[in-house]
Order: sequence, then structure tokens, then C-alpha cells
Amino acid sequence: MTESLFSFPTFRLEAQGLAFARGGRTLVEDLSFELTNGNALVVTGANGAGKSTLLRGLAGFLSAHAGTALLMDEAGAHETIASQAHYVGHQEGSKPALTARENLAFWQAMLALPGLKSDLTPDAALALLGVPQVADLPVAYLSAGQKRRVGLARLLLAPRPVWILDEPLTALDAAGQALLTELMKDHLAQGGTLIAATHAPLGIESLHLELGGTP
Amino acid sequence: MSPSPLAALFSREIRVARRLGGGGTMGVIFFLILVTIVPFAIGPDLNLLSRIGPAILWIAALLATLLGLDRLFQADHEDGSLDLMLTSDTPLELVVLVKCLAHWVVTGLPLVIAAPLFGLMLALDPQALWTVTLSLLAGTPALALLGAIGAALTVTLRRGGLLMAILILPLAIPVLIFGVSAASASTSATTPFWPPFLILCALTLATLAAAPFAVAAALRHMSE
Amino acid sequence: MNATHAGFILAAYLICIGVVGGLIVVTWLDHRRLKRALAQFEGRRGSDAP
Amino acid sequence: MLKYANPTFFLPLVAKLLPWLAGATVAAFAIGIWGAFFSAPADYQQGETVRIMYIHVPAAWLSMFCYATMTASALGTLVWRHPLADAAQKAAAPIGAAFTFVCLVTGSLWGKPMWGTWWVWDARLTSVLVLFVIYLGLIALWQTIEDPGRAARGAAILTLVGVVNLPIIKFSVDWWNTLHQPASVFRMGGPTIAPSMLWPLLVMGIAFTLLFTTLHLMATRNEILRRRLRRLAIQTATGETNAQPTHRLTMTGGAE
Repeated sequence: MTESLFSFPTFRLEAQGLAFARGGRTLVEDLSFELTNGNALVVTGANGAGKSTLLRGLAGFLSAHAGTALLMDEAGAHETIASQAHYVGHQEGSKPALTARENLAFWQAMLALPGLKSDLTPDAALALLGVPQVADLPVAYLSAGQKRRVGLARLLLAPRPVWILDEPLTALDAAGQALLTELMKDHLAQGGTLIAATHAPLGIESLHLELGGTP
Repeated sequence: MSPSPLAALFSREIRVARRLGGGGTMGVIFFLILVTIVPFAIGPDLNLLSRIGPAILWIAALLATLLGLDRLFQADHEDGSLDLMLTSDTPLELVVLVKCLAHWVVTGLPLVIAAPLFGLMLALDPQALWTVTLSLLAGTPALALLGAIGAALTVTLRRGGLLMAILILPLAIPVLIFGVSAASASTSATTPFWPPFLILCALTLATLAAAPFAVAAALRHMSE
Repeated sequence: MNATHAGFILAAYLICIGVVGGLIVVTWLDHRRLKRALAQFEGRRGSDAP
Repeated sequence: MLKYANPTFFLPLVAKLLPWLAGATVAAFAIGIWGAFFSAPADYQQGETVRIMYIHVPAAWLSMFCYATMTASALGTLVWRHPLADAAQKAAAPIGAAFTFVCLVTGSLWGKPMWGTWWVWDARLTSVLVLFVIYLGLIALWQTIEDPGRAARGAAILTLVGVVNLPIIKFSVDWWNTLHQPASVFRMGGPTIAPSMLWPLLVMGIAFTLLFTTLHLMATRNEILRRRLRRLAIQTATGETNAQPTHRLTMTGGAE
């Protein structure tokens, strides 16, 4: 869909012996995996199995009880995943009082990484997400699905190699879900990686992590 | 092309404040109401008013600064902005500083500008108008920063406003002491202006240097 | 001891005893309550508590 | 050292220590109070009311010592994330508030006959009052935040911020109310006090410290038990056994 004008530099995302707890309960223990350019990891599991906890932990919002999760470049230098990742949670981070364009311009400035600038404008990104008409509307007026699309537009405005998506299909209609699948495929084709928690199949080739399943 | 992250954050904060509740005007109206209530409570004795006027203005400024402070980070926590800011390249300490600056520009600065006017209503003499305004200008940023600590600690609490006030009022007492002390310099012959004023400035600078770290630490821990 | 301010001295010591004694009693009752509740859990679930 | 900080080791240790500590506290109080009332003379200026000093001064000292304990525990919480530090922190706040309250009330009862007023807005009194409010704020924070780990880290940050504030208040208030009574509450500078009054005061200081240690150990133990109870309750509510969390990592071809 979007013609990829660039590709992300080579990197390796390495998680080793990760453990996360929530409310005093260990939900994830001794988890190790490795992702490189173009790989995806889909996380499934029942409610309360720790999907969100794991994703929030990888995004750096929770500190790990044990283990590390780092992003290494070719030279072996490593950074935290948080500084290189887009996190899409249950909230969009949009201010209801501001227009979609204002919200997106803010997140573009806030989340852009040095050396990975995008030429897209907020309006162009909204058009790519199929909601060009909402640019001038305060986000408070939008429907849940429209808000979701506005939120997802930031993934295009500030290119980051890692996408961390918690239930990304929520609130999207069938067309929106297909659109998101295309966006994810493009991202992987550009050499990005993504980690998504989901109940519904995402339609992408991926590693599969099942939490809390039968041992 | 795109503005720097901190500039973008500053303009966003100002815009949000302007569209919700008219930004600074609400704080100034609250300030006006507090100043109006006092003469009703203690009687319209102009001598008394001019003597305690600086203290009234300071207490009013303290309470007006608390207004809306509980939403400073709570709103960002609820709509997910805080999470996204944590993934930004910009250190959270700087984000906090800019948010506090914006909050001060919207709530503190209008008070400082309005203070001489309200001072006239409290029968302050011209010199006292100056000292009150200067001390408020120097002291209110410290109040906003200290308030941010309380706001960060109560970020996840639905009804954290009262708790926030309990947490930060003891911290604000030194600022209040030196602020009032500098402000009443002209009304009492024995109190000099400069020593308490310089200490007030030192307090503000110290808060400016230390509070962002405390606030950022609190936000990281409390939003886990 | 024929104090001129015996009332003040007595009040100070009584308040001190009251506060400290109250703290001890409350802590002790809290301990008993917790113990009992924990014992209930262990009785229901077998001995899986560490 | 870390071995002693392990809750499963800590609880039996407390059970073993508590009777001895309680006995020592009672003995120290017996000696101290006998000293305060029957051995020490009345002050030539203050008369018999000086006997209030023997609870007022140790209470003031303990109110600070308790804050120091909380600060140390706060570092334990933030740096090592140790659950025992969380428990010690939470347990100390009400005890500190109680000692500060005792200090304020006895000071007031001492001030009325000596100065003719219950309260003076002087540096010492104000700073202790602020300390009391900080304790109350900490207790309120503990009670409001449901998740114990999160409450511990919030309280730790507030404790550390408050510790910076205390010396500021102490110095600052010299500037404040210079028109008012520049009273100095404590007239004794340590060695200026007569030995016959000093030793009961020191014994009372030891007694209060022992009392604090006893109370703090009891309360810390309660907090550990409370956490254990909370964990059990959550596990029961989620119908979960103590099985280890599991996960399975596989390569799949996706839906297409």
C-alpha cells in the first residue's frame, strides 16, 4: 500500500529470561526470544494470562523482575526497546479537545527518532488510514473506530523499528482491520518488527507465543 | 520541518488549557473570589487589610495554584499520553519541566499579573504592590513544581485532589514563609526585603533543579 | 511531690501512656486478626503457604 | 545480612526477639520513670513541670529517629525493591505520627505553665507540626493506593522529598515571625544540664528507643502477614493454584 521509501537498519531484538509480575503475581517467567528485521511475534492467551503485562514490560512501563530485553544493532551497541518502539495500548493518547491534526503533529514531534524522519504530514497519514475528513475535528467528536485510526496514524508519522500492539484490532471495522493488516505487512517489509497481543488472527506470518497454556 | 518535541509539548499544553476552561481566566476568577471573601470575613478595616494584604494574596495564590493541578498528569494517564511520552526520546524529566512551565504560564502568571490590581483592593501601598508582585513572580513556579510532585503521586487515583493537597501543603510551607516575609517587607519596618526574597529565589531554583527528578520517578513508579 | 502544676504533668504522662498503649493494643489486635485470617486460608487450602 | 531480610527468616526472628525487647522496654521505663520522678530534682526555674521533659524530649527525638528509619527503608524500597523495606516503611509511619503527636501535646502542656500559652508559632514547634502533617500525608497515601508495591514506591518518594524539606524548615523559620516571641524551646544544650537530670533523661531516651523498636517490629510483622493474606485472597479469587506460569513459543504460518 504505502510504497516503502526506506528500510530500517539491521537489528536484533533479544529477550532473555524475562519475568514480569502484576499485583504480586508472577505472570510471565523465564521467557526468551529473538526477533530480527521483518519478524513478528504474536502473543495469545486467556484473559489475565499476562499479555498486556508482557507488552507493557517490553515497552518499558514495568520493570522486569528478572531478565533483559534489548535491541542490538549490527555494531553490537544496544538500546532499550522502549526508546525504539511504538506502543499501541487501549488508549490512543489523543487529547479530546485538540483536532486530529494537532494531536498527530504533536506525536510526530514527540516520537520521531533522529535519522528516521518521515516525510508524511498528519493529513497524508490520516488519508492513508482512510479518515482524511476528520483532520480538523476535535477528537472528542470522533467515533471509537475513527479515534483508533487517528491513533494508529502516528505509527506512520514517526517511523520506529518496533511496534508493540496490544489488541490492535479493537474498535476497528472489517475494512479497518484489513487496513491495519496491510500496514503491519508494510512495516515488516520495511525491515521493522512487531509484537502483538491478540485474540483474533492478524493475518501475518509470525512467531507465536502462547501464555498460560497447558505445559 | 517538525518542531522540537519540547516546543510541540508546550504548545499542546497551552492549547489544551485554552480550550478547556479558558486557561488562565478561571484561576484569576478564583483568585478574585478569595480576595473578595477575606474582607467579608474579617471586616472592611483598611488598616488591617493593608497589613495582612500580602499574606492574603499569597494564600490565595497558593490555593489558586492547587486548582486543576490534580489533572496535570492524571489526564495524560487516563488518555494514554503518559505511556507514549515514556517511549519518547525526550527524557521524562524534561517533559515534566515543560508541562510544569506550561501549567505555570496558564495558572501562575495570570495571578502574578493580576496581583497588583487585587493589591489595590486590599489597600496595599505602592511599595507593597511591588514587593508582593515580585515575590509572587519568584515563588509561584516553586509552588507549581512542588504541586507536580503531589500530582504525580496521586496520578492513578480517581479522587486524588484532596490527598494531593495534604501531601504538598507541608512542602509548600517554606515557600509560603519566605514569600510572605518578602512580600510584607514594606508593611513592617523591621523586616528587610532582600534576604527573604533571595532565599525565595534560591528555593525556587532548588525546586526547579530537584522536583523534575522526583516527579519523573513518581510518574514512572506510579503508572506501572 | 507537691507540684504547683501537678495537673499538667499528670495530663502529659497520661496522654503519653494513652497514645502508646493504644498503639500497642491496636497493633496486637491487628496481629491476632491477621493470624486468624491466615489460619483460615491455610485450613481451606491445605498447607501451600510458604 | 540479606538472609535476615528474607521474610521467612524474619518472622521467626521477630517472634524470638519480641519478648526480650518488651522486657527490656518495661525495665528501662521503670528505671527512667523512677529517675524522673524521685531521683531528679525540680528545676530551680521551672519547678516540677520540668518532669514533662522526660517524655517530651525523648518523644521529639524518636519522631526524628522514626523518620530516619523510614528514609532508610525508602531507599531499600526504591533501590533494592525489597518487600521487607516496604513493610518497614509502612509500619513506621503511624508510630512516627504517634510519637510526634505525643511530642506536640506534652510540649503544649509544658508550655502553658511556663510561657502562659498553649502554642507559639516558633521555629521548633512549627517544624515539628509540619513533620506531623507529613506523617499524616504518608499514612493517607498508604491507605489510598491499593497496590502495596506501588504505594510503597510512592510513599518512598514522598519520604525522600520530605527529608529535604525538614532542614529547610528548620533554618527558614528563623526568618519568620521575627516580631513574635523568638522562643527557644529547649534550653539545655546537652552538657549544660545537671547530671542528676541528665541520666534519667538518657534512660528515658533508651526506653523510648526500645519501645519504638518493639512497636516497629510488631507492625512490620503485621504488614508482612497482611501482604501474604492479600496474595492468598487474590489467588483464591482468580481460582489459581500455585502452578508456575507457563508459556509456549512456536513458529506458525499465520492465517493466510
